[in-house]
Amino acid sequence: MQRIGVFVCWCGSNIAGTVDVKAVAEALKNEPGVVYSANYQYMCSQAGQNMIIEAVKEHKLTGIVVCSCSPRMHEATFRKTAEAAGLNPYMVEIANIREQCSWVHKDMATGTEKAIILGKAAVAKVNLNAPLTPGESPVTKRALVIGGGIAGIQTALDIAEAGFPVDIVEKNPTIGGKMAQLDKTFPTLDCAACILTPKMVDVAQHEKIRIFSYSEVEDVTGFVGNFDVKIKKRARFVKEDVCTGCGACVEKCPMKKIPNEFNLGMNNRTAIYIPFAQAVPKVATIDANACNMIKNGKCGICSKVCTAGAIDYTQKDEIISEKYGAIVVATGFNPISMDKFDEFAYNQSKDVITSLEFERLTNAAGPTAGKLLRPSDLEHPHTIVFVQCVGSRCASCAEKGKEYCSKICCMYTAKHAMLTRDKYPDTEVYVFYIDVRTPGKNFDEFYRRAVEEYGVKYIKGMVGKVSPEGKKLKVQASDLLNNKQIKIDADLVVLAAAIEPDKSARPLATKLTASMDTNDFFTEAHPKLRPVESPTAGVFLSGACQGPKDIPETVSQASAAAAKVIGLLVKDKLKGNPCVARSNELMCNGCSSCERVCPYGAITYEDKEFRMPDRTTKVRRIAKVNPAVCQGCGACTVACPSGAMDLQGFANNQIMAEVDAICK
Amino acid sequence: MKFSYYPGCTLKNKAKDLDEYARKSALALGVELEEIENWQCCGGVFTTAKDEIATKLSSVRALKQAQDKGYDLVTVCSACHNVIKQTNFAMQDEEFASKVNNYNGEVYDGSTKVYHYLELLRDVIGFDKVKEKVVNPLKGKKIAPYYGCLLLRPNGVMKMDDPENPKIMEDFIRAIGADPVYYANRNECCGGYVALEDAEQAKQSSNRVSNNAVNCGAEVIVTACPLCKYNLVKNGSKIPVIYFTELLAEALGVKEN
Amino acid sequence: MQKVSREILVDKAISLLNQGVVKAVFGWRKGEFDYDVTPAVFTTEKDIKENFVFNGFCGANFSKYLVAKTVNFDGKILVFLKSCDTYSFNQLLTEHRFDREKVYAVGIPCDGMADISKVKEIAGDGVSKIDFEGDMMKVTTLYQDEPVEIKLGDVLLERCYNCKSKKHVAYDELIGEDGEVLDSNRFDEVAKLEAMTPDERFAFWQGELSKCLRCNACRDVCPACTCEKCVFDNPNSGVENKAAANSFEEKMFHIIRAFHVAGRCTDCGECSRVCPQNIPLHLLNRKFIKDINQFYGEYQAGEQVGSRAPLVNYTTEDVEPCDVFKGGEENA
Amino acid sequence: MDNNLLKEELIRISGAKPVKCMSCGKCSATCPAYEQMEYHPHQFVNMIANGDIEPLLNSKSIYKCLTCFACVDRCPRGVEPAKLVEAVRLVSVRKQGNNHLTANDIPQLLDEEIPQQALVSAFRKYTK
Amino acid sequence: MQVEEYKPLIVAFCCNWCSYAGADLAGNNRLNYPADVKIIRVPCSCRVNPMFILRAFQRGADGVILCGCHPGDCHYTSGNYYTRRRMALLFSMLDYLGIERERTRVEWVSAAEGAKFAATMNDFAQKVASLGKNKRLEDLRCKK
Repeated sequence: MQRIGVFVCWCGSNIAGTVDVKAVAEALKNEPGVVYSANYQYMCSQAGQNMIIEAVKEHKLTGIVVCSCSPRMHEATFRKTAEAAGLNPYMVEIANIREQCSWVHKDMATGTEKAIILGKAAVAKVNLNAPLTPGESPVTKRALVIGGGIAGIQTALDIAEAGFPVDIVEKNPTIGGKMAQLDKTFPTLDCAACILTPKMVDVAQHEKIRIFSYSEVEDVTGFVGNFDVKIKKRARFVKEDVCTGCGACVEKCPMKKIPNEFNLGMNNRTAIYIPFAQAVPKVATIDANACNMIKNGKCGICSKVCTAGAIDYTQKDEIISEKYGAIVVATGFNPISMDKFDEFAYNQSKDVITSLEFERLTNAAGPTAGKLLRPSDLEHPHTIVFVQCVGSRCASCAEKGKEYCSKICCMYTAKHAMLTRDKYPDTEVYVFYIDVRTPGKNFDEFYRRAVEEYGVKYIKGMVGKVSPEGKKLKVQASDLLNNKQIKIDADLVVLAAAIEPDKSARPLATKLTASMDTNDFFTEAHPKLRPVESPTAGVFLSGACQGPKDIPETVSQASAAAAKVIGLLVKDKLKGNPCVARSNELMCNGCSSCERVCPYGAITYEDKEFRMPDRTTKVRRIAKVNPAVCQGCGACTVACPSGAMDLQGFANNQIMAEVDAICK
Repeated sequence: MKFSYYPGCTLKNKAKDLDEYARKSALALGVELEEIENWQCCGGVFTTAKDEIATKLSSVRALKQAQDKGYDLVTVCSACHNVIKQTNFAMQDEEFASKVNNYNGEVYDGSTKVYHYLELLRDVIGFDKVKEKVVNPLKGKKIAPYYGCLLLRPNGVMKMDDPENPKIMEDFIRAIGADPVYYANRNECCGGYVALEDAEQAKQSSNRVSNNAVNCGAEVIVTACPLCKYNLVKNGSKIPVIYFTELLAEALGVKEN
Repeated sequence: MQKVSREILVDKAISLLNQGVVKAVFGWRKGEFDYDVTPAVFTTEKDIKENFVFNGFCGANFSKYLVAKTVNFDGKILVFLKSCDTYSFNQLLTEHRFDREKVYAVGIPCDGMADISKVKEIAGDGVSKIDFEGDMMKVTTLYQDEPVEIKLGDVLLERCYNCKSKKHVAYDELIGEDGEVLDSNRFDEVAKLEAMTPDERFAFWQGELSKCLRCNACRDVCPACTCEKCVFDNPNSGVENKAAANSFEEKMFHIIRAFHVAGRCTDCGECSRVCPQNIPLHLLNRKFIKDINQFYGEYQAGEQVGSRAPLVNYTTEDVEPCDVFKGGEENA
Repeated sequence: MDNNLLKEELIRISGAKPVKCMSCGKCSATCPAYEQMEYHPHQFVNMIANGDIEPLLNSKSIYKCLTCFACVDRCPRGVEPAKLVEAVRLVSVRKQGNNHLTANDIPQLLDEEIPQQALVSAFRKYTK
Repeated sequence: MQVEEYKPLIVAFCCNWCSYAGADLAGNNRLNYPADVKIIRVPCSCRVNPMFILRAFQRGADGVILCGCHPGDCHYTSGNYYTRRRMALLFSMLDYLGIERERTRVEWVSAAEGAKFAATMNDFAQKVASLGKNKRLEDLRCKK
């Protein structure tokens, strides 16, 4: 028989406001096995934990039930407490009387009654708990960073600096990501290239970093410390180690009318191309869909002009298998499609552009060499209208756009408006805003400068319709402060398109079994306390894949993720989860049902000799679980017809005891 | 191919052309339109009020009749189409439908498929097929399609096309051999029934549309709505405004017979 | 199809035994009456000649016996398998329940086996002797002067009327020619139940299952129930229970029993054959088979060795649990 | 009627959701009848949300809305302002003697070309 | 005599990674649902043995709901796909035995769907309450 201590937490008024904690402690005192019961304001505090430790010693407790917040919050805390008190940490069960009781029920009587039942279920379970010892597994001391934007670059550099090898997988031909496309950065107006490209070079030159550009993650198996990853290196038809990046091929390529992705299609590139001058790796890539040689076998000019002999039209996609201890997701963002917002005429006029396109228009390396010219006729625009919140902050019932605030638009629009007025004082610049959101260091000051020093006209209101007519864009908008509908003949309209996670994130999350929210942003292990970890152990989050972020925030989070990865990789061994499946060999039929449902291949079979009661021996096929590989899902336990397979920590009799306690 | 057909009051009176050319063209395209028996006026506009059922009964009866006959329902007039389609959508709400059904004494559940004539051309016949049947392609004619508000909105119900950048009429114009003129205000309101008591308001709205079309190089405006046509013409459109069915009939060579 | 007779089987058994191919023979041993034949192992020619029987009451499925008998047996065992038995035979092989090397399987043709209770319904009580002549049986009873003549086809076991296959899917040797997979109507009764209202279904099953004695015969005979330790005998399983006590007890027992064999049950019908209360237990198993066929595509357990049972398999497009009732309604 | 009751009535009739409004003003930005309206679509939403409904009931603005649904389709919050305007109008015209248009008004409003559609629509919108 | 309002007893099995987290999120957002719902945490929906469900009914539960990650999003890759098959067959069987369909349900609730969790529980509790006491599966011997 266990000697169980019950500890009921008030969580200040969070629990005690709706649950009579004293009554709960009192009621649970009479449950079988319970020898001690107490309540306290904050069980998770040092004082609360000490109280548990004291009680364990004083009452010789063998099991602990904490009635408190969700086990997802403090189960680990109380397990450590138990360990400190000399108990096996797995002799602790949590009754979730906050998230699943006090916070969702209104009156005291109901809350208390339910809390008691949840407590009883936990007591019933602890009665059947057994000490568990986690197995250990070695850690592969190499990290994988998926995505080579500023987030991935920073994470990779930080991990590599700590001495661990890092591989970056980038789906584009070059690393650099969105930041490489930007002109200046707010609020200090550094040139993005000036601060990014040195980092890109650092990455390229770092002996601990390998870059797999033009590559994608194909498959991920394994678990924290021991991931097996297959990386698909797409054929770029250029030998990376031979190409010198001289650009002779690009110059001579006859296929010159391919929309240039780097400039968002505002100009053209050739079929063989280097995305931009500072690309890393600086190697050419052949766009197989555009290359005449690859499609029809006719051309081959690039091969002729390449003095290094780097062109290889027969190159095939290559699969690289590598082991990693940790994986960092840094897949970033994209502006959303403007198709559902054509009241702004994005699809009807070349002179309605997104803010990212505006970045390229003002970038010295962009399609207009940095001169602000409107795309339709390359004339200088005199009246520019910026529209904020296009597709952001949309209610789900409006069935278009995103519900969240994209966070970066207010600041980059202020930057665009300011820079335009600075460079071209003859332009009129209007910004239509709903709210201006500038919570950041020097952010509001920056926005005010745009208004006060640069004369940008901020108008509170939204644009309702943009009608291209002749050379003008007729903008109809509301000015809420003056209660007027205003009409502006603009030359250029810039839409602050909402941002969304990259489309590759969803399939990647499935491969990683990492969870995502409804917007396809990766979910953190805890929104406040574990913001750079995914709930899947060993998978970390860096940058905008977790939520909209500006550059300073992205870089901080990238470094934070790196710190977490380093903390993992310095360990030689990892303690596993002891809640794994175990087969009772006496009951096992050897039928293979469990093996077939195991997603990890953790189950194997062996022939074992059994001594029978009549002193004969009998050889039977029985299942064996590899505890280092088993992740503890429990699929096998249900597939097993005889019940030989059970899950430690969530055993059949434990769950049934909980059922019984609830249904009493 | 046979369909139930709801012409509507204006098509029996001031907009006989719209109806006549629709029928002739349908015949030429091998589609039989069977007029709903004893149809009643749709009321011109859909009453959005959730507590009104009387204003929606005539549409429900037409929809129910089509369902009983086993046909999909075709409309031409933008207003009728809007009212019938919105009513049909409202009938998919069980609570609302039960009130209406109690009143009408027969059960209808909003499941009749409603096509606008343009949708019939696009989705059932196919613009490719229309193109094959064209005998007088209207070559070089610069035509501005005018959707107005009724065909496209509310988009969640009408689901005809992209409400902000539609192309069904443009494709139609291409199918009959002419050149569509893109202009942004093709989905803005002409002023509608307000014309009756506030001519100035209607004028402003109409001019906003027709001027935009003219400035974008149009020679003629086509519409599916008698009231749109009335407002644009009445308020001094600088170019002619005609029904899309007339152009179709002309292109198919059935205008005069 | 060549008719099989006791003589053919005895000759086959003796010759294999004498050749040393097998060291033992599974067969049917004579009982008190002609109809209560018992599965038995024969190891001598003499025993076979004297006690081996084969008649219209040899319905038992030998597959399951192989699990226990082959384990410590040195040498091969001869087993006679009807077509329906071969499916169970394969299913057990799929689950690694016995060593195929230790078995010599001889497929035998079958036109269906008789149900003694149906015979007694016609001939009356006190059956003392049954003589088979081709398709006919002459039944002598204590209370009637003349033997009653009954056509075998009129008194078949229920499962034989809905025989799913005359094809043998596993054998080392076949007596006679092989048959075909049949187009049976075995799901008709399930569909009939599905078409009832929930209240009618509840009443039907309550009526049937409340007759259960918890004798465990259905489990003991079932070739899919070969667990080393059955959950119903395991005090730690939470469902251990030896006796019937309450109507739910049977329902729980029978749902779990049927679920445990779902996807593995070959529909051999032994459960219903042995039920002393004549509960149509096969209708539970067949419901699972019907659902599996409908939701996940046709699957016949035991058709192929090594096939993946539906419950340890999946597709990403599987039907949602909330949609499973729709099938039933369509049939209704 | 009590303003709160009136507000609930308007929300019930319209099925619209003024509480979802984030005051971006896009409804008014897109409204073709803006110039003719004393109270503009965003004000309808805001005033109804605040229970300030009397001025709306007495304003000519309720007869200026064209029910063109531009505000409904373009609202990023799914508020459906046009339905609110219609609800206010209905609350007004449903009152005894409060029809905005009567049969007697019609002859002087007619011209040769005006389609029936305009008449029935106006009656639908303006009278009960 | 005062008639007590009938309160159904509902057991909810929630997978640790999605649905249990979704239930926590419902709590974080203070979204109400009936206290009749009692949650049992399991690592994955595929840990739920049909025996547990029958056990709950036997002991007097009026409804049992199983919540897991959306198909394709299982933390263990494929656990919920097995759940889907097992429960499809089990529920169909219970229906076949004349047990009310609304007493059992499988719902996919992600960690982000706190609102869906609360809405699901409200709806399920209401449906189960409208069926009344579970008489067809309860084993009266299990009651004191």
